[in-house]
Amino acid sequence: MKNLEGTPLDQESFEKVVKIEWKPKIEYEWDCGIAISKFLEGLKKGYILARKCNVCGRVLVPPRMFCELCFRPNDEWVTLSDEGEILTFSVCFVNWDATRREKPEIPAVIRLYGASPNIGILHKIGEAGDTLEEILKNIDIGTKVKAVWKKEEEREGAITDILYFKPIK
Amino acid sequence: MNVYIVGMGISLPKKSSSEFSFREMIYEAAIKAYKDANIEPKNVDIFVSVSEDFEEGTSIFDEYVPDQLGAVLKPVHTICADALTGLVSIYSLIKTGHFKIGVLEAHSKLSNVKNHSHLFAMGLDPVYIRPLEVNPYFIAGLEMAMFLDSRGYDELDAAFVVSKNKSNALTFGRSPFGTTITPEEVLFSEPVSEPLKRLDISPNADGACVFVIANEEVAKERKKDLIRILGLGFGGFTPNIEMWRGDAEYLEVASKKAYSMAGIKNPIKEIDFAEIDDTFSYKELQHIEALSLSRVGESAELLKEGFYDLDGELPVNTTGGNMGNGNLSLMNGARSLYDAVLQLRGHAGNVQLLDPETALVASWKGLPSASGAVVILKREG
Amino acid sequence: MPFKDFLESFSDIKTQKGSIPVWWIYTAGLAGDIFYEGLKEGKIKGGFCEKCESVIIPPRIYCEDCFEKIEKFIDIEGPFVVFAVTDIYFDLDGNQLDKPQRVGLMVLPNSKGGIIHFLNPEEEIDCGDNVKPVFSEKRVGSIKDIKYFKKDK
Amino acid sequence: MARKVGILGAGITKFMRRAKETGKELAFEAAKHALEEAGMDINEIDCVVISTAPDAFDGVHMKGDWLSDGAGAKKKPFMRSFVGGGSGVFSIIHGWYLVSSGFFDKCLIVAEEKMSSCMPHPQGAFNSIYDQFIERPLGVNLLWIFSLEMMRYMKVHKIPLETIALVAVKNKKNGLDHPCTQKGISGEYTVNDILNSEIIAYPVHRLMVSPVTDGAAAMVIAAEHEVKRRTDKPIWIEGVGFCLDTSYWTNRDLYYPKYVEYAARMAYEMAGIKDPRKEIHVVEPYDPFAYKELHHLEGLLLADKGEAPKLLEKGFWDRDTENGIPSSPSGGLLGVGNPIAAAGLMRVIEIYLQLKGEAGKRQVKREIKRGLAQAWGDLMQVGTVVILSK
Repeated sequence: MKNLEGTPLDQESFEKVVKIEWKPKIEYEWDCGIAISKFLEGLKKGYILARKCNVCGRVLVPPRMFCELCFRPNDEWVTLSDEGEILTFSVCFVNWDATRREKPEIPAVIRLYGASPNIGILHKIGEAGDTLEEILKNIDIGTKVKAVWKKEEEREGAITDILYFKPIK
Repeated sequence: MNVYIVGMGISLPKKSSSEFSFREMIYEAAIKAYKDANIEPKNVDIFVSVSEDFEEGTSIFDEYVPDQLGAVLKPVHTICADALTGLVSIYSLIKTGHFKIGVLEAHSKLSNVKNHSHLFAMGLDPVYIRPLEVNPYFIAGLEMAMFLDSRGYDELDAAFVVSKNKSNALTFGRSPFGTTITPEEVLFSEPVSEPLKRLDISPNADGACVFVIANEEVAKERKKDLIRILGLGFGGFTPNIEMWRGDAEYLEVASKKAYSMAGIKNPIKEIDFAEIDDTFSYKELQHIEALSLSRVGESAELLKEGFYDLDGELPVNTTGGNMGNGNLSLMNGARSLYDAVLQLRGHAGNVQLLDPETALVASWKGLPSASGAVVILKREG
Repeated sequence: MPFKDFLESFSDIKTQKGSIPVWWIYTAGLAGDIFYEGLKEGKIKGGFCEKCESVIIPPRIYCEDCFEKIEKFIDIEGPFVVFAVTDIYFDLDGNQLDKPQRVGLMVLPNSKGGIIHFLNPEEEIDCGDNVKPVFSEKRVGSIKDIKYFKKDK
Repeated sequence: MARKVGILGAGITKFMRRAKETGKELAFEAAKHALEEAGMDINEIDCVVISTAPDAFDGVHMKGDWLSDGAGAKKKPFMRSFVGGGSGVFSIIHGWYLVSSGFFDKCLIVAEEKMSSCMPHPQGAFNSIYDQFIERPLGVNLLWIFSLEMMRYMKVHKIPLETIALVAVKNKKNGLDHPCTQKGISGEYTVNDILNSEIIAYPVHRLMVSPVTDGAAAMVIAAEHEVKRRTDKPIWIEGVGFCLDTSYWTNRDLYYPKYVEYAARMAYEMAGIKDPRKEIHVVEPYDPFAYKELHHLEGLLLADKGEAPKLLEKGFWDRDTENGIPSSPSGGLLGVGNPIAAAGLMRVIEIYLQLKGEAGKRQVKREIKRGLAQAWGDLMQVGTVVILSK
């Protein structure tokens, strides 16, 4: 192959070239639809809703009004426990903009009791320690956790109405 | 091996679809399409969806495609173009001989975007155009001025498009934006980017549309409603607005291919009716000329003579086009295709033409693009 | 309505608000850098394609017709001619402007492309008029280093 | 019916942390390079396929349209396909079906990414890949999904971190020989170097992650009659596969990429491959994160579940292996850089060059007749696979 094209810029040369900055102002208001509206309404009231498909028998959360595998409208609302087990987790030391966090954050996929095997939701784990060592000592795949809710009057019908899940015995 | 449209479903266009999430809306269109085609999604070999990230407000919208189509763990991909361009993908995939049945999905949740000007602005070249910080509708105004000027048309000529299409929509009944409106009323509506007025712009709408496409072997099991894809083409001009001179060259590129595939030499004679993008009023005239459905500079006169009316020689936008059905963004081509198939099947109700056989559908990707696609359909059986 | 249980689903929570929370710093690029450095000096730069022997405005590092690399950049001497004009009545946020902005496409005879910019609001300028750029006093390497185009008599 | 499709030429730019060029300019450089390698003029091209990952990187809505003039698509049919990170490898599948179907004879494929435009950090663009209703409000970031998947994969198979670090060691070393490698990312590292780099999202360490990159790649493909007319050393596209899993990623067991397996099976079937471990001789699996290469090798059925790490320890995937399958001889995304779509196409180009015997210092030792490139994308969801042969 011939000599490859490309003009890499280091920080210094980047300062010197002409640049254009653009801050976008596109705002969205996404329609939640039937399933998610009801789910968020449930969170506001302090319970976690799933949908059940009576053909394959799966209890699905996040809820949807159809079973994507049987491809039919699914059948009923089911209230799940706010306790469950960790399917997988991580200990994250950076923020979304790649800046470093002082205290790590613990995202996890959690299967709530009442949902089908491997049917988890994304949330965070709290009260599990401040350092990697402590956290790895306190939680693992399979660890039992329980939702810690916002105070009822502060809930707004959002996934953040659950503050985090904490490990329990 | 010919390729056919064997099923279709729609979540009807409307100003807002707030009762449904995008998933639920698409699901509605999907089950209708599968029922119409009498298949189950597990029999489908390939799926194509059309979307653009900034319009959805989601990066990599491809992620959210499979579930509501019954396409989990199936070959699925997204095309970032108008639905008709997506149809080319399905058609080609089937033509390779490796796949029998394909599904095309398109939808619009434009009502969820709160400031469309900023959305379109993101589509402008960030080096030379966007930093002017002008409302992006100026591009339609500028292009309209170029087009009218180059043809010797005036604003009233374009306004006739609005009048015709909104009237067709009213006759059809299903289209949400049908009304009676005179060309003069369009002219006296609020100026947006002179010569473009408020009523020269089709109103934004939501909806979803799903098609089932199949090869001959599968299609021949259907006794009736066989709609064959006779030809397709897609094309682009250049995204650099400085290069534009008022012609829709993207549809010249696209239609050249489609006509040659379909063996069409004289489109005005051989096409029975056409569904053509009219996102802005002047676009219909510009597109008619690019598609050789009139000579350059003659479309406005033909329009006023009634040539493109429901009872004219070559009806255009029989169900009201985007003016009557709303601007559904990347779904525009799908909605047009849906209505063209209705006509060919004889299911177009009040606007049903007399025994049409060959239809042309042409789409434009929308502001600020210069790309589009053409499909030619033929009724068989 | 394709779903079960629609009637019992009442909720006040209808929508979720959001945005794509990033912004961008674009480099003007190899050709854009030449163009904007030119503006700083009060000049308009174009590219020259050796293959089709055309001037290309604004400059790019390729000729989009010939798809050949452009390595020659030249100063454009006017006058520009107004090819098309529009009056836009709304700002970028969609608010009605007190007075419409006049935007035009300015082209150079026998060249490809052109410049899209504002026209002098104080003059009656129309298609076919000769125009020339009026530069800002303080120029920083931005499209707004040109204030607008005015009539070139 | 299916026509045979072959490759006529390929081009690529340098991979850079930050390029002065705009996205259009990068696309032009790669496209022009590919046309030169193919000995073709733009007028001979019938259609253009454009591939590029989220619009939020370059910061342009309808990015495919915006890139089109730089990709040589003026007054031509062009189309952009999009399957997230899988787009680069998908682009050749896209070109394949447009040519194989008889729709066009000659197709130019252009893949571009300019991630550096995105502020405050390109990673931010990934926030909006999550579900807007119940995931984004949690304050998500890109690393979450990878670290969650890696944790599940490691725990299920009891894979030591040291072994995963070995992927980075191998690929960063291989990358030293790649002409477009991004400055400062390839090199001779030890397992300790990798494990001593800071933990960004346990178990992911900084040196297990591919970098932010600007760059472009391109390829010219054509139908059989055109290929035979133009080259005596044809390389053919023998099989393609792609598959998308559910978007409810938290409803799946992340330890195994079923979507890659399904995509691979589709490609193997098309290519008539019965025993991929014998019939695939070189492989470029997608490695944006170190564990991903192993994860994907298993999904490609080139190793049993949980066995790819053990084979790695034995040198089975090394470039100079004599009885193994060399994996990522290019250096992969960890060793060359990761301009998403362009990186995917770079992997296809590597297989093309390896089969032609033109990979220079990177040429694998063992004899090869057939190679595979794979990419992955979306929310742990997409597999795209292409098989090339002499």
